[in-house]
Amino acid sequence: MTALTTYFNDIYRSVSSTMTGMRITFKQMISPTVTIQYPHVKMKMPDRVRNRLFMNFDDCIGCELCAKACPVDCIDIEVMKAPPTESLGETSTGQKKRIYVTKFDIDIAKCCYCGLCVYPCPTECLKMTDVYEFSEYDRSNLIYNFGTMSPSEVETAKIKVKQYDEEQTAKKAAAAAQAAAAKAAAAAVPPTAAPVQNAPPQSLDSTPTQQ
Amino acid sequence: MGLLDQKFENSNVVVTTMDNLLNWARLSSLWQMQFGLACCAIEMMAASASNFDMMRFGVIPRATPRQCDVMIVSGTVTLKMASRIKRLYDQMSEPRYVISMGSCSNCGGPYWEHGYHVLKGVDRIIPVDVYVPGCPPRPEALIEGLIKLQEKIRNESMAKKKAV
Amino acid sequence: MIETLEKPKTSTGKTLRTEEMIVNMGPQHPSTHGVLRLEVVLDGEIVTDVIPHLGYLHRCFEKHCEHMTSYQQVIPYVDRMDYVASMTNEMAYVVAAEKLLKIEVCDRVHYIRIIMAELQRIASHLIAIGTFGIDMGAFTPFLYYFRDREKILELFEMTCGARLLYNYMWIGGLSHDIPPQFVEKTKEFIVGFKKTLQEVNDLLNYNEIFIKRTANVGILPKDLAINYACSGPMLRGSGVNWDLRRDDPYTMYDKFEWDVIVGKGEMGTVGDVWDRNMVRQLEMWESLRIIEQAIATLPEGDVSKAIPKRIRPVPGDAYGRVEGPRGELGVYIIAEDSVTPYRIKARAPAFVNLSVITEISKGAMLADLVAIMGSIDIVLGEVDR
Amino acid sequence: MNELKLLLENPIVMSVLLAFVPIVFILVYALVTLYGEMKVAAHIQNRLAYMENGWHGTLQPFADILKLLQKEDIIPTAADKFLFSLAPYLVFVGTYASFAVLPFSSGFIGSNIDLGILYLVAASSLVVVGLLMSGWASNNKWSLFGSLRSAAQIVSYEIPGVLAILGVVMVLGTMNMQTMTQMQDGGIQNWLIFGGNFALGQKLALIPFMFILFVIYLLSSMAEVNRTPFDLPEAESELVQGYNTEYSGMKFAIFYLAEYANLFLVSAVVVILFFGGWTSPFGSFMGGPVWSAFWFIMKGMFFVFVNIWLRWTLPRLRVDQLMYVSWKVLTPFALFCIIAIGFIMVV
Repeated sequence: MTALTTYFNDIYRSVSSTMTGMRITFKQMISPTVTIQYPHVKMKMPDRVRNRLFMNFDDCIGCELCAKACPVDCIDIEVMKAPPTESLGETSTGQKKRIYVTKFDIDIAKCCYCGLCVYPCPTECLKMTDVYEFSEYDRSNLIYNFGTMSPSEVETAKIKVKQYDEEQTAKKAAAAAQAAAAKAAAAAVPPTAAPVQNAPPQSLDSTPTQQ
Repeated sequence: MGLLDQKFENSNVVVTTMDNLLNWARLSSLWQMQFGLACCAIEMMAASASNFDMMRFGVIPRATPRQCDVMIVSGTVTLKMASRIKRLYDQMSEPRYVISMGSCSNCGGPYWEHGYHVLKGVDRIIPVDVYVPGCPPRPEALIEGLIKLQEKIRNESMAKKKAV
Repeated sequence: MIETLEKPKTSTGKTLRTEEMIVNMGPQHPSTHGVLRLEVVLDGEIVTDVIPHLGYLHRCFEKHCEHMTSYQQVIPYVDRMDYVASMTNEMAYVVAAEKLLKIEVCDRVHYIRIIMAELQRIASHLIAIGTFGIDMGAFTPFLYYFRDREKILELFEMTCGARLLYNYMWIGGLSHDIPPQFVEKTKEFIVGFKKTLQEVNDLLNYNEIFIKRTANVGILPKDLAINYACSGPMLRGSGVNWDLRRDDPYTMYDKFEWDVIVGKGEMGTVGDVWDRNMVRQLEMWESLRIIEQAIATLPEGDVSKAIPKRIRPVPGDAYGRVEGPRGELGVYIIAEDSVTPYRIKARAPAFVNLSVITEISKGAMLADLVAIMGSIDIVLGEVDR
Repeated sequence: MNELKLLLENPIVMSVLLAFVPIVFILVYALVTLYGEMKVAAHIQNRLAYMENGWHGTLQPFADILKLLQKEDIIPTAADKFLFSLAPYLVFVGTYASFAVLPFSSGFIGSNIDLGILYLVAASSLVVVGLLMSGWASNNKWSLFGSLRSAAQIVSYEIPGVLAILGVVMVLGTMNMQTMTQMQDGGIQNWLIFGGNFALGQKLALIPFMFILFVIYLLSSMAEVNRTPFDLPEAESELVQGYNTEYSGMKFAIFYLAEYANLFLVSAVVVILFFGGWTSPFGSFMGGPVWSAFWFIMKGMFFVFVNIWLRWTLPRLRVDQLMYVSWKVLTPFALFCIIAIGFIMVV
């Protein structure tokens, strides 16, 4: 191609491609828009959507599996073993609660919404909801306290646990003394073992369940 | 804050009416700084794109900090970037607002524990008006944060705050 | 490319003394695609040197992996590495981990993974071409592409609940099976998307101004691309026929029929900016072909059957690599006798591809530098990790 | 009452009053265009833009202006304060001064001087000085780049633009803009783009050249107002915001206003040169001073719309390509047209 034909060819192609472009944009201009006008119209969320964490505290048995599964450690749980004499009620799935959960905080500001905490929960009390509108003026409002125990309740629980522990140690001591005494007396009477707590599974792996 | 904020001793009818008008202008035309950091920036782009279209609220992305009203910190702020963000904030003209978008800029997010090079929350260097949680927040969540910011601006006044 | 002009002369025949100007592009600059900083030495409009400065988004990915208490927990962090293409990141990690643990997954898992990875490739290329268009001054194609990308995100959200960072592929399977409407909706998307692809092709890629801006600019010759270990569209744009999906078929890519797109230098020289952009554009058509085949022959199976209850590999190491939208994404895992990985290293294609920028942008103009940056398609999350 | 009449008859008072008419027009027009551009752009891009403030966001331009008024006015410490403050006004003055010779209707023209179009070209060149000043005074490298680019661009594109105007002046034989318009009166067939008010043979011969001149002037006018595909001075992806990077608040608003005013100005020139100015397309039907103002503004707005449409369709040119288009494409074509027109007018 000579320089002159290239020159005119370029001009022709510029004009024609501009015309094509203008045709396309004009076609789009008169076609309907796709905008969803958010505060007035809201998109329907699919079932599996993962947004704000919700925790049903009534169902929590204090196993701490969620806190262990969380990659960012945003779940802060404090637990205390309750004395077996104490009745803490049952979860909705019928599991007996045996642990005081004195604190159950989720720092939603740290959460990475991966959903890993949801799968290991044995009572399915953790759930990712479809709520996404929860921005705040103050960051401390983003730490959600799901625990329902009031400070006074925590205090009483602490006292109860302490009492029970003291009783246990006293019993143990008594048993030990008894055992020692028995040993000394060479009359073998086996001491009664302290009641064993039915500990929840403490393994680290996550057991994914199909939803 | 701005040129007129807290310059008047007493609040009267004129000041309140002017307040309403000027605040309305401010909140209706929040020009956003075109500035993305990480994952959230993609969702910020999605929020300005056709499907969500933040421009409905008068948000126009501007490339230079001088002409912006709101800075959306969208993503992980590293220590190396922190000084730059501070500088950009200083270059913005008053009145200026900051939206912290996503877990990372709220408090370090997934990187809060072992991220040796991550600033644990952009509020350590610049004042933040609204925190939008999410990792990343949906575009709607960002728009909701924007509406929250508008509510905040609506209650600003030119009158000086009285000591209580 | 423009040859450096001769220095202007005064009437006495002496060359005028001119100075080079050093400008900082970034970290906040509309066209650096994030927080890259380029130190650009300019002689007028001509770029004489470019020095990229990294580390503005170093999020300590590898450090975090060493601190996780299980292999499963690494996946959210892998997602955040290349946030534009999370699915392929997960795929790389999962392929490596399954190699390490010697887990075999069923065909359905492979098929769904391939569908997801290809959808993700399309979504990622849409951003790449869209932002490239913005760099060139054309804003409209970007929004057309984002409009259609939103439909892909809808599919993802329907499947795993998240829009951008999915945590979907797990070691040994998937977090969820695909929902019942998925196949139908994907078919619907493909029909609509083909129209947009054609439209933007006419509007942007074959626009004469766009061609003039991109053809013969930022030429990356074949040998240079290989020497710098470029991969992905960067490498294929330079005419090297190399695609891991075909040459080292992981999962089940060998079951499908598709072509590797190679830059031909249609508008200028092989390996110029236009070629790289066109490789991406055409790759989307190929991805659509793969998806169409995969959803037509989707086998039955249980997607969570092979997920181990407890991951504790025997000490050893494994390297898994996949062809991400940006190139070869490799994950290297070293395991000790523990539930925590000893070390995880990622080979980020964007980082490697970026290193070539100094070489190919010397002598270009400032506007070309922007074009070159756009054509490399960096994601800073992956460059800095 | 009598005193008021006397006052109105005073030429100085009258000219001051007349001078205010365009500024009112510019302000109203800028508000409409600010809104219109965003809406047109949005619909091209399949979205809505401006919906929340007022009915379909119609109050948005007011909010923008009120907000810009409130913004802090930053002058960088290292900037040349005097020039930095002067530049936006100079840009605006350059544009505004050109409005003086625009015949808005058959009954209204600011100043009906005989060298109207020449004056317009000269006055609008003042914009370059303002842009250069702003870029240099900002003490910002991106601004400097932007202003240098814009100076080169505007000066280069002035040449094909003026050559295109010259072609029209040769045909009409006058530089008075009111006379130019009047010569195209009498209906759509008398507009210059359709050959003007001449004998049939001459008319047919003129049409292709007039069309080429029209395209040349349209392109060079787009370059003069710095709009895509020629928006290099403020190329967002390259130079951040170009020459107005450092401007905030009201100074930036004035740049903005000047840009939009300039956009109307060049569109109006296109209308006057090729599309019959304020003349009605139906001859004397819908004529008269008021209708003619309507036609003028409508035609002007149509070309503003074409500008917007092109802006959101095309990518941006590169600097050397910009110069190529000006010097190697538009200028030779314009020269060729002028020679051809010369032959046609003589024969």
